[in-house]
Amino acid sequence: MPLEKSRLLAAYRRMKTIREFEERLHVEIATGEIPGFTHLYAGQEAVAVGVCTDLTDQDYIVSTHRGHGHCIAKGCDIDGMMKEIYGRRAGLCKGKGGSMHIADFDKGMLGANAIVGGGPPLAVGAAIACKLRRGAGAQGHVSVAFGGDGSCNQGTVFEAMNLAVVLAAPAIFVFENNGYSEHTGASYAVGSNDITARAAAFGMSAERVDGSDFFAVHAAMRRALERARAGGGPGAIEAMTTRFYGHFEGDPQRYRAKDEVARHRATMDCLVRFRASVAQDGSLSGEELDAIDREVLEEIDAAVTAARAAPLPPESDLTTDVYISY
Amino acid sequence: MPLEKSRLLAAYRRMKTIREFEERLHVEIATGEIPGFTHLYAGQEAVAVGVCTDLTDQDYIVSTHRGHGHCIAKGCDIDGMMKEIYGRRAGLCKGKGGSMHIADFDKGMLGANAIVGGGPPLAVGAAIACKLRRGAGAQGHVSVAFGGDGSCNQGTVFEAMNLAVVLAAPAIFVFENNGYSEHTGASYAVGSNDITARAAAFGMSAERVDGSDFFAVHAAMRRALERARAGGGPGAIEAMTTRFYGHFEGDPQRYRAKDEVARHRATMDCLVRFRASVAQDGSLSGEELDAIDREVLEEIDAAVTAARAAPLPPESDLTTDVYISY
Amino acid sequence: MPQLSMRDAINQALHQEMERDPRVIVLGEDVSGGAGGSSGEREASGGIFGVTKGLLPRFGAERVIDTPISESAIVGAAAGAALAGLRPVAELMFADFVGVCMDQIYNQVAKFRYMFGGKSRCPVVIRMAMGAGMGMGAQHSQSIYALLTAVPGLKIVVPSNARDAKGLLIQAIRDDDPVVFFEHKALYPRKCEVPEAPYTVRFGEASLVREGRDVTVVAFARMVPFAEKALDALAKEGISCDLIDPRTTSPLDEDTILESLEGTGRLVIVDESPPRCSVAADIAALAAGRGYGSLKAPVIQVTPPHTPVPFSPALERAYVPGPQRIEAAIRQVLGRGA
Amino acid sequence: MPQLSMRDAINQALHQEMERDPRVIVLGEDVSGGAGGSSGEREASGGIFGVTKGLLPRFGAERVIDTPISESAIVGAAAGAALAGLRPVAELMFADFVGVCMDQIYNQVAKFRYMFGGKSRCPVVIRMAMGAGMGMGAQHSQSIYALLTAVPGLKIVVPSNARDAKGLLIQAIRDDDPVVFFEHKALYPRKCEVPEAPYTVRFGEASLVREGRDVTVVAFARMVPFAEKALDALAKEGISCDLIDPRTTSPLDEDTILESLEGTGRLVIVDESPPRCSVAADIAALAAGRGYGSLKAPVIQVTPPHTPVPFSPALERAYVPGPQRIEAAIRQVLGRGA
Ligand SMILES: Cc1ncc(C[n+]2csc(CCOP(=O)(O)OP(=O)(O)O)c2C)c(N)n1
Ligand SMILES: Cc1ncc(C[n+]2csc(CCOP(=O)(O)OP(=O)(O)O)c2C)c(N)n1
Ligand SMILES: [Mg+2]
Ligand SMILES: [Mg+2]
Repeated sequence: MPLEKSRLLAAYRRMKTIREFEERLHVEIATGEIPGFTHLYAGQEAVAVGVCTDLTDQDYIVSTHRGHGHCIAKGCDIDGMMKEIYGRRAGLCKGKGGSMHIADFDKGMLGANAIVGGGPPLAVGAAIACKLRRGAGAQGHVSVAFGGDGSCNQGTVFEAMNLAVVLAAPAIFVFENNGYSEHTGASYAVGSNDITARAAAFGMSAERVDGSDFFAVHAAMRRALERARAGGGPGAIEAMTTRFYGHFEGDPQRYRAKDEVARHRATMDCLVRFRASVAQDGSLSGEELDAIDREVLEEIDAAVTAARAAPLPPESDLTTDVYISY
Repeated sequence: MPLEKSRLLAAYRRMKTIREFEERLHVEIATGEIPGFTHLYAGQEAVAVGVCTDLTDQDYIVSTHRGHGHCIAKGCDIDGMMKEIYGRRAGLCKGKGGSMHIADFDKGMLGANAIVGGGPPLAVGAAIACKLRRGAGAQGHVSVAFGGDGSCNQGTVFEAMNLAVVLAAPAIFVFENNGYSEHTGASYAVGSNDITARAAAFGMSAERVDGSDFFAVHAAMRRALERARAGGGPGAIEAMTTRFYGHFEGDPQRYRAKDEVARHRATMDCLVRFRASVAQDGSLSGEELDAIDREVLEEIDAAVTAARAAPLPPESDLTTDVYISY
Repeated sequence: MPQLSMRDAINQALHQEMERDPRVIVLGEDVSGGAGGSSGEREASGGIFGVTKGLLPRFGAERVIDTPISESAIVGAAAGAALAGLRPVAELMFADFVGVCMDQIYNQVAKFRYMFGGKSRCPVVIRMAMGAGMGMGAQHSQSIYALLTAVPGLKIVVPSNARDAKGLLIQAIRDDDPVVFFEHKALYPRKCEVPEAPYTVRFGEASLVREGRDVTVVAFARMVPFAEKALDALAKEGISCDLIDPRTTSPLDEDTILESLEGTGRLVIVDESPPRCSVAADIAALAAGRGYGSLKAPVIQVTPPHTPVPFSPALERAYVPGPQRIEAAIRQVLGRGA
Repeated sequence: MPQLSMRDAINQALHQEMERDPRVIVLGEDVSGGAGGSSGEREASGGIFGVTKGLLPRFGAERVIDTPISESAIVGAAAGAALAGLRPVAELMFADFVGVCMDQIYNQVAKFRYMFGGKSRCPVVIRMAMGAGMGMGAQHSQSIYALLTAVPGLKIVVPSNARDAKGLLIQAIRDDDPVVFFEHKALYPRKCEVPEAPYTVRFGEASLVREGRDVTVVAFARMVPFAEKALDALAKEGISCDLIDPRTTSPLDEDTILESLEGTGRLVIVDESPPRCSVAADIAALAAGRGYGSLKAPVIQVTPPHTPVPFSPALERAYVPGPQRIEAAIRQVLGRGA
């Protein structure tokens, strides 16, 4: 069942928003105004949006250090995110979290995570909650764990997959294989170089998809989602993708062939591929998409301006939010 | 290439020694004289001995909470082990370790481990040492990680397998599938119920063998060993076996069908099967084996008597052996 | 009032809270046991120490969840379920096992609320059995509550008796913050009077177990009954002490300790953890700071030596601080020879 | 004498020890980098902080081992290799990551020798970068050396400058016991004079950074230069202090601290960890016990609050104890108003 037009437009808007959010951060970070480590998601947009398109606010996701795309795909407020990344009081997490720790519980976004492999066990827990709440016969909610090719070598991730299988929990593990964990290639660090087979060996359905093709990701996710919602247990998706920037901003990327990013930008740009696909089947017009492009650029620009102007947290915030009561 | 007679006799002696060691402990523990948790290995002897028969003192093993069999198979001193289990000063570890922490470095036995999954990463490290020392063209030494069906759900074990594959380290992972982790069945806790496939998915050769058949275990181990010694990297063996006693001494075993142990004792006794096999091909005579049986019983009896009589550690031992220098 | 062991008091608390609140779930290794076993017995275990007995038959496998040996996944799943609205009670079996899931405890559970600017709520309880004295060796006998007391974002409970344990556990389950709940193995069979109806014991409120004038003694968990023994012996000589059981080390009831110290001027702290960066040291530091004006003598810490827990009972007995060592320390702080 | 940054001093120590002893290996994530990359560049990284640069080209991939993101396997493999006769230096990248491999550190490495009755030898070094100040947030900024100082069987090194760092790391590599080596990220670029030839700095020997008579100040890692700044300001008013950098927290040079305290009677401890069960508390406890007779004023601990590390620089600046807070504490311990 193809997506309706309004949802196609929404998906494009989200992918484009992620792209421009990151492209702009790439520029802004170079000015030195943004502290800490920032890991840009540009290039991987079709994964986050393909996965999240059919999710509701009652479905959960857990994210990673490279989380901006997941946040936007799950509907987090752009302004709140930008302010968070700038460390402002009005940020989504009051400036206490920063780029690697954005969460938005109203949106079912349980948090980015700066510990590689920290998220998947949490996702299984949210899936347990979904399972417990699932009425007899009713469609249930699900929980999605995003992770990279590197994360899938962390023991916690394996434990989470096994536990999800044992409990038939509605958890979906999305491995974004962008070829690298920091400065090391996946072909080196993943012993078998086959994440899909590894996930399958834990006893769940697993498939590999082209992560720069929104429609392929969406279709695979829909299969996993329908199964999980119906009580069929967990699933895994390995999305082959690429990042357009370094591991973090400032990474000289000496592990990458000089032309790799240019090549990938030319052939694996999910926005370009999306446009080509909808042009071919006539489902959306170029003008509609151009209009979105303009709106998105304005939105991002406004978010940066607002974040810059927003006040920093007062020192009294330092000791709040450790406990609810103590 | 079949084993020579002397090595066949030695293998039988070790299996029998393990059996009688454990049968005797089962009796002695009931008297309350032995402190702590003791996990008996009776029933699984063919695995430890099948795996260790071709190892030298320069090959390493790491063991588990159920480690007596591994120790004996690797050549640890029976007297020293018994004294250790009784908490005596002359024990292999001065009484400081106990049943779950026996080690003997001269024998390449790097220690039992009371943390499930604690051992396999250590085994990979020892394998790295073996690999580094392996002369050009020379046969290398290997490192073996023993673990149970339950241990293979611990994240550390997965990490160890992946790392061994990545480094082509001569590590061999032996999973003793005795059907249970404590009071929970492997068919429940291992999501796919297929440890072999899980190990294989990490990118190494893995095979499942009948763990009550010494010859089957030995043959599988020889394949893994030859590959690892020649620089072919890690391997895994899943040995299907059974334990004749509870998880620890005192376990009422309510998870087990009443007749399960009796049935397994009747059909899966590795000593009986070994005897049948050598009788059939005429390689050993019943008398030779009977003589070993008598000697072993005497040896165990002497070990218990000696352990009981041996002095406890003096209080001054409490603060020694924390550091080499401090 | 019925006499209950600490094991049964904790069990009762779990039953009552699961009854009261459908969001409470229990998960861990062998919390029921029997899954995948050949006997078909629905509850073959009820926890390795029997603490979770009866929960599975009463509340079913959706709420009483047996897990593989995957402590990171256990704690992580409990935390994720808590973020998603449940109130999970995870069991670690032995406190020593925090090592394999420390990240989920100290970097995840403990930090969510702060990192997320106060937006999250993670009401998870992590129960674990601690303590030496049963010949279980270096990896199954530790008292590691100092490691977690050090972590902002966690609340740490260390009960010394069945009555407190029940009230503290009910409080832990109803508490909106993450709680680590330590159960001393040697206290499981110890009985005392425990009210049947549910009740809570507030965190950060020490219990004044004994009142006296000569010395302030602060003790935790199994060290509390040991200190009582020591005080019984000293009472015969006319020495009387305040015995304070803080019950929670985070929050710590500093005021009760400092008030007592004001009266006595002398402080002995009894702790089953090794001495370095321990809770004993933490309280001694409190005395050296806010309590300095009250101090009339050096603060004495009664702890095991800076060593792992030895296996041999001959050594383990010397490792664990016992009534004699406590008695000697109290004499010493009073300037009286042994 | 050449000026070297702490980064380069550590790098030099690694080069020299690998040169000297073929049993020394280095392993960790991206210690060289570039494996499996499309550029074919042999050393694409040299460590996320550049500390292991040049090792791969010099010593090859058999001794400079890039690993997957599997910290338990990294530390475990280092430990197993050490038991099997090598002298591995494992890198954890960020100290915060001890959570995912804590068991291998605290239950395995730390306990082998004791559990095995003195028969084992596990000369492993575990290096990790710690500390706040770079806006890296709650999970990449902690100073967690107290957690490991608490563990019997480990030696804990916390250098404050390049010269010490080099000598302490060489000592760590040559030491037969397991050593955890903390490198404060903010100190990496700080330079000082560092002798070219290899040398060792003994463990358990504090460095007396400044001598004075009014107050004993004990500080660690980045807090040492901050304390120096504070002392510079106070010197103008005629206040002079002993500044002690213990350099190792386990073993801890108690005698140097106590001797100084005998002279000054006043103690300020500066520590970047949150206060509970910290090394600061540990030293305050020392003062309350063995040092009691010397104390003339309450011991003051200068630490962050009991919170995780916040991201926003506005908050992080307030979190990390700085020269002003140290200065204020010294005034306070002297009974002088701010
Ligand atoms: C437990 C842990 N180990 C190491 C790191 C450092 N680190 C941060 S991101 C990263 C690489 C992650 O690779 P991958 O999972 O492929 O995600 P990607 O960065 O490609 O999105 C590493 C090693 C960490 N944050 N946590
Ligand atoms: C990390 C950790 N978790 C839990 C335990 C408790 N425990 C000890 S043995 C065991 C079961 C192990 O099962 P398996 O690996 O199959 O070995 P078996 O006992 O069958 O030999 C458990 C859960 C432990 N010792 N360590
Ligand atoms: Mg990646
Ligand atoms: Mg088993």
